[in-house]
Amino acid sequence: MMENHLEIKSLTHRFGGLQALTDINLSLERGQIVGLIGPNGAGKTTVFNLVSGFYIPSEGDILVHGKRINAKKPHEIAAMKIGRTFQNIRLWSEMTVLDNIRISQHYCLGYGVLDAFLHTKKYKKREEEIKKSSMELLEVFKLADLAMEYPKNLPYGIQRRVEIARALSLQPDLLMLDEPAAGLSTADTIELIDYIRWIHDKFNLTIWMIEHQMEVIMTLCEKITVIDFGKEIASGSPAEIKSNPKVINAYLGDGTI
Amino acid sequence: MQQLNSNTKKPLTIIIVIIAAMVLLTALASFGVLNPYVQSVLISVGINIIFASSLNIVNGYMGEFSCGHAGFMAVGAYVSSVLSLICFNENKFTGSALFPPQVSFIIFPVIVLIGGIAAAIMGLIIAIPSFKTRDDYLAIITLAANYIIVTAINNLEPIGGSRGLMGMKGTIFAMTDTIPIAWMFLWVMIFVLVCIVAIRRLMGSVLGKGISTIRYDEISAEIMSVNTNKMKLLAFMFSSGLAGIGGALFAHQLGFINPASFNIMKSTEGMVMVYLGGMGSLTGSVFAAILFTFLLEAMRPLQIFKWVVIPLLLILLMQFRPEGLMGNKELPQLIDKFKARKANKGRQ
Amino acid sequence: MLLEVKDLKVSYGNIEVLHGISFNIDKGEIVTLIGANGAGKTSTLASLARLPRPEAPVVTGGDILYEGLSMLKTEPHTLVQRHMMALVPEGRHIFGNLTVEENLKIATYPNRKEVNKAVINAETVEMVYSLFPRLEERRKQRGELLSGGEQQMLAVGRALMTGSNFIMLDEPSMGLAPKLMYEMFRALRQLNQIKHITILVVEQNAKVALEFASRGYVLKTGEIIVQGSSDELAANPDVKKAYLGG
Amino acid sequence: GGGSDQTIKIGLNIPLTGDSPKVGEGAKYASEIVQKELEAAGGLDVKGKKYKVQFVIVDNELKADSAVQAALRLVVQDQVLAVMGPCGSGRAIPAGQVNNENRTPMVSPWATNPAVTLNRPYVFRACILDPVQAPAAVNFAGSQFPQAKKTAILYNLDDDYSKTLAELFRDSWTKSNGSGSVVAFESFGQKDQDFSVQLTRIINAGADLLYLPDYYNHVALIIPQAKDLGWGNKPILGSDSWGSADLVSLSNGAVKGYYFTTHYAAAGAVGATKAFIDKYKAAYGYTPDDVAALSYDSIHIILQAIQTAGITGNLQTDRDGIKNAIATMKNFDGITGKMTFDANGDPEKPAVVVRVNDAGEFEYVTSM
Amino acid sequence: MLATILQNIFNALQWGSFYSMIALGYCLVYGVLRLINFAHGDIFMTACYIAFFIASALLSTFVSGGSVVFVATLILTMIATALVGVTIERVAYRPLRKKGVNRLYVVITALMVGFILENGNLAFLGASSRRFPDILQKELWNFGPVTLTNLKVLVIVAAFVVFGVLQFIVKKTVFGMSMRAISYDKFAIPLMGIPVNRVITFTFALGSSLAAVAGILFGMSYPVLDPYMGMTIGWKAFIAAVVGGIGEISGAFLGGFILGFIEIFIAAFFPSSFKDLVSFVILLIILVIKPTGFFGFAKSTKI
Ligand SMILES: Nc1ncnc2c1ncn2[C@@H]1O[C@H](COP(=O)(O)OP(=O)(O)OP(=O)(O)O)[C@@H](O)[C@H]1O
Ligand SMILES: Nc1ncnc2c1ncn2[C@@H]1O[C@H](COP(=O)(O)OP(=O)(O)OP(=O)(O)O)[C@@H](O)[C@H]1O
Ligand SMILES: [Mg+2]
Ligand SMILES: [Mg+2]
Repeated sequence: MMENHLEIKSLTHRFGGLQALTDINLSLERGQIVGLIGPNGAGKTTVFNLVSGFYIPSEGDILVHGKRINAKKPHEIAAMKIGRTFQNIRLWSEMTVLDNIRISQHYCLGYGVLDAFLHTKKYKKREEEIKKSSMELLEVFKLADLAMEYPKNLPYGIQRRVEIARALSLQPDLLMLDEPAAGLSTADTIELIDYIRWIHDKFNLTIWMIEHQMEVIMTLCEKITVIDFGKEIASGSPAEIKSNPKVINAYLGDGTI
Repeated sequence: MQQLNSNTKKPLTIIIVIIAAMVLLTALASFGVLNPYVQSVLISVGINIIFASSLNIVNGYMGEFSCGHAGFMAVGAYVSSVLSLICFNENKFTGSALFPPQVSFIIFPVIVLIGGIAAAIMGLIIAIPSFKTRDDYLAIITLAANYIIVTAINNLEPIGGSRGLMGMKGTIFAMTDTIPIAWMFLWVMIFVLVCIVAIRRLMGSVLGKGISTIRYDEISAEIMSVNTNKMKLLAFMFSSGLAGIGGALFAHQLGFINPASFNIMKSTEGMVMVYLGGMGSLTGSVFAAILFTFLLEAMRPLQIFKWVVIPLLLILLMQFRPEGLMGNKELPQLIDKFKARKANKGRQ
Repeated sequence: MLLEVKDLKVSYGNIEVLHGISFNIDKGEIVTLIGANGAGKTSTLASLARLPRPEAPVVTGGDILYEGLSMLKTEPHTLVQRHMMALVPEGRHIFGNLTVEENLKIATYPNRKEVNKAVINAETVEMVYSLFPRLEERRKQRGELLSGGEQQMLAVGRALMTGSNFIMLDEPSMGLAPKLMYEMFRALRQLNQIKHITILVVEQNAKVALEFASRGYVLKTGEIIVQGSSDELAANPDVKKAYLGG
Repeated sequence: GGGSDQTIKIGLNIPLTGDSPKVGEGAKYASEIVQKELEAAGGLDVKGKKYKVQFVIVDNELKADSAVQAALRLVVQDQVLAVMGPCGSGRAIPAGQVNNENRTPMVSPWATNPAVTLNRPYVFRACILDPVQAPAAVNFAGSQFPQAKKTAILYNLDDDYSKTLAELFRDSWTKSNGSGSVVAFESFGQKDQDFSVQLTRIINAGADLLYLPDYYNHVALIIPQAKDLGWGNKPILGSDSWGSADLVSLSNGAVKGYYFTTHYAAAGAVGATKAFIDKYKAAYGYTPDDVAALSYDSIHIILQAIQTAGITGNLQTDRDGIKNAIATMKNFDGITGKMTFDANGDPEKPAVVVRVNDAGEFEYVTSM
Repeated sequence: MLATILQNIFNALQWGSFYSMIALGYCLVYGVLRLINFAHGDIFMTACYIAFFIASALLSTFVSGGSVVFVATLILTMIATALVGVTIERVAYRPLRKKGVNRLYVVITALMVGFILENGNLAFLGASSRRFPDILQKELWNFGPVTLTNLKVLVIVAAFVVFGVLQFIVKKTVFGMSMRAISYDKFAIPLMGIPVNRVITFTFALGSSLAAVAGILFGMSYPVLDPYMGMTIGWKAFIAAVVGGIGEISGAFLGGFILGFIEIFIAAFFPSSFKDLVSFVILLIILVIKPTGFFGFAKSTKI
């Protein structure tokens, strides 16, 4: 059996009095594309936030490559090559696209404040490398000629793409996407599907995504977990999930207006 | 794309030009072509440049709202003053001077730097609350810090309390007695240059850009592996450190300091300069500092009305350039933009 | 004819984003506006709602007639106060520092002059809560702590509270779970049938939109390229290809 | 030749904005009175030659750094012969440094801190020093209120002048009444308006006398509050900073009957003093306070020095001349008393004690 | 000892009342625009002067003082000051808001407005401080060792009344809700049928008339007026507002009293020269322990 890239053991979380998550267990194998779905307010984003270190779990463990990361800070977890995007776009809207990409190199800068002041060899070398790799990434994402644009002036669809690119510039091996297709037109959504599969292969990533657009989830994911009211109600292959009555009545609905 | 290769090596000529200019100015000052009054105006321009551009690190680049910058200036001023009294003057701490006047122009910059370091340490004390606190709560912490520093000095008899501390000029005299040139003028120019280059380089680096991410979105900063706490420490210490250097120079320029010189009013002057110049624009702060200082000096004849007219002018200016003189752009960027627009015009 | 848009031109600064679009909506109709990202859907709604700058674009040409009268001069809040329209804006824009309850209450401002406002408000709140039970559970929670979808529900609920008889929704299904999305559209249709509320909905999810609406317009880079009944549009090959994915 | 050397420039380095603009105003008005006198006399007569006198006024905003700029501006830019001001020590100390470095005589009207003139041959002052005033106050209290053995002091922490006086008073009171006789030594901040705590303490400490070396605007608040909190009619003693026309009106008469040490007494003044007061009253509608009087004297000291030294036309020579003239001046007959300057450039003159009489005037009691 | 403590509790209540009333003014405007209206301290000062002139005029017509004159002065001053506040907003702040600039630029403009009010006053009304006329007959009440005056009691009562009124407006009325809502999302306000500018104008009117209430009572309690009197008390009141939890009415109210008590009791039990030092240290510690003040909550953005 393959090693577990990410493992969540009996995870429980409370916000003050509010029980947001109860006893969640799941695991991602290296290289999988896994889906996390559930009704609104079920606790999906909360799971992501716990994994990326914004909240400290009330109970339970989160293991990355078997290492416990509960108490770690977000930036430390990011440095463990875990990238993510947000439900609503959070780019640095007034810094250039290039900067947005570059800054994610912080965890492996390899030079200090003094180097920056004195423009030492080390500094120059690293800055060059960082810029080069960032530009390459932008090329790959067909964003190169927007490198000097400010995200706030870009159309929504492009902003989404920039955000994914930024997440990838961490050179992560686990990528968490929170509703990447939200607000994309059907055409763009279809494009996005191929796109996600493509990056998955190119950067051989483990991908974990939250999405309400079923065509995205069902076509991409090999495994899907469904939670409702903070509890897991089902998990399995798309086919199983589609036909699972629990899921249908809690989440999918009958598909008619 | 033009800015893409902005931080490639800047031609040697610029450096040479700058050095030449400094030498020339010093010469002019030393041989009395620039009279003491002009000199001292220029010196306070320099000190204000340091003051404003250092505040700009926290209030501009990092987007926090520090209202207590003068406090750090005070720390730098007092620490360096006490040192320079001990080193080169008859004083009540060690009695006679520690060093012979001949070494003064080697020790003096060290003294100034130590003043900066002391201020930086004070900045660290403010930075720690900033991990948890933000926005106006942080503003208040800095404000309170300013009050605390000033009132603390007020209560410190050994360094003069509200009566103030004097005699630092002795160090400057020690320098001029050894080599008769306008040392104060020269040192201010040097430190201004150092300060500007330091800020420019830090903020140009990926490391420094981490500071700006806090301004736009702290959460995604963390997600992109930026250690925001470290960035805050860096920003606050760097900023207050430079302010401390400014304070040290201020003290030696006046030859007398008292707590009242570093009260909230001083801090607000700093803020005015930063926002006048534009948040997060170094060149902006520099221009603003120059403009503001000259304005203050030029308006003296208005006597009482000075402080009615100046705010009015600034308010009007805000109406026309609501993002400050430079917005968050630097001069080169604006020039590029301008050229671009011209080009477009040409095409049409 | 409730609303008539004539050759509407709209721009941000000097970028024109709507190059003279015309369409109309009858009383009690459900109409949809579909189009790719950046087509100008939000801009259209924003200019219909007369939102002030800098948020919204400037109308540079054409006219918008509401029941035959131009409303280009009217201020947004007047429109809402007269129950002429309500908008569920893109990106929700709920009041994060107010509780769910307060968010709903604040939207009753237009009814403040009604004689039996207490009753009306009570009823509408009931309706909203029955529509989105989740909101009732979170009554006392601050808006900013709601989940994405909950916020979306709140935004819709708020628009209903204003008691307008013309509601515009900008991508209401965004971030909603499928089931909830269907329920919401069903509820909206009920409103439309019972209270004869006219609805203009902007949707990315063209499939659902066309299922929901009776007529539709297709917007492409600031121009209306196709229009017709939902079935016609659904049948139209270009639309199929571009917006229904196959 | 020509008009330029016909006019003499004298600089005024005074606070027109900032916390105590009244001080600057007094000084400014004094200079205007002198100006009028000179115009009446057709100019200043120096060795038989008439000169026009021009007062160059710069505002130092009550800030140390601004005072330095102002001093430089006057000395270097405006090329004045001599400078009057700054008033308070906080400004006079650094400005004095500048004037001394640039070898330009400066006379401060009422900077009372010794450091102002110390080792600065070019810097003089027209007022008595704190070390003179405080003991004077103590001695007076001893003679006037023999029953008062325990005193309380309430001073302004942010103000070097007030603080210095308070400490000197404390020391010399302890000297004459034994240790522990200062039962309360309280302070407040420049901007404070509520003194209830300090006063509550003072009253509970059972002091017989309250010493207030504070500015009149504080005094006007402190005394009524003290009465509200039950100070009763025990004596209160003040310092020269009380000496403002506004004191009585601001305190709504609450200060009547109290004594303070100062430089001159307006009420019942005679001769030149009276003449000045009348002119001032006529022009500005209120009795000049001691800053005005001292500024008037300071300017006249400079003018007289110019007359003695004469004008060569060479700026530095003239400045040196003025400095020497002031240093060697014997019994300058000022409206605030006769002055002769000691080695430091401080006048040897007595402190005057005045009483705020029921008419609200400051009437002469004695001089120590 | 007990006597001292009682007396000081009373002193603190009265002194705190002023901080509270001014802090509430800051809080209102802040709660709506997230604008630190640094001019507020000076609006307070202006109010004092307006009250001074009105009261003097009234007293010169109606011979003696008394509650009639007091009430008249109060109302007139509130109106006049409200006008001042609204004008400032119209002329200085609104244009910037329209351009949608970073709020800090507006804050700086507020600072500038403050300077203008202070020094304009100095320039046009002259350097002499003014004596505020005695409107009400002062009465001394002695409860054993503790002495109160009718004025001090009035001040304390006023503070509580003002608080009550504001609390109701902001928490219970729809208009009050919209005041809070604007600070979070100005964009959506018109969509609720609420005219943004009217709400803002109303807020400034309300805040300024608060300053007026504080101003009159202050003038009566500390009857020496000078152009800079509003500056420091303004800064301190702002600090108080933040310590309470800025934007929260109850926070500002409490904060004012906290500051009042800290200052008075520090001065009562430490050497009074440490008053500011120690009280600011305490405030700082409070903020470090409770980073969002007593009533405020962090704007915890849902991720
Ligand atoms: N910081 C918080 N404080 C209090 N409650 C919170 C907080 N964050 C989330 N919640 C609550 O926890 C529940 C789960 O929120 P979460 O954002 O995880 O839902 P979700 O599954 O992402 O829903 P959606 O699909 O709509 O985004 C919601 O009911 C929300 O109200
Ligand atoms: N504030 C703005 N300033 C300048 N241009 C803008 C602004 N907002 C939108 N635009 C541009 O106007 C065009 C239409 O934008 P709009 O938001 O109306 O499209 P949309 O159909 O709503 O797209 P989406 O489906 O992504 O919401 C786009 O090209 C966009 O880049
Ligand atoms: Mg979510
Ligand atoms: Mg849109």
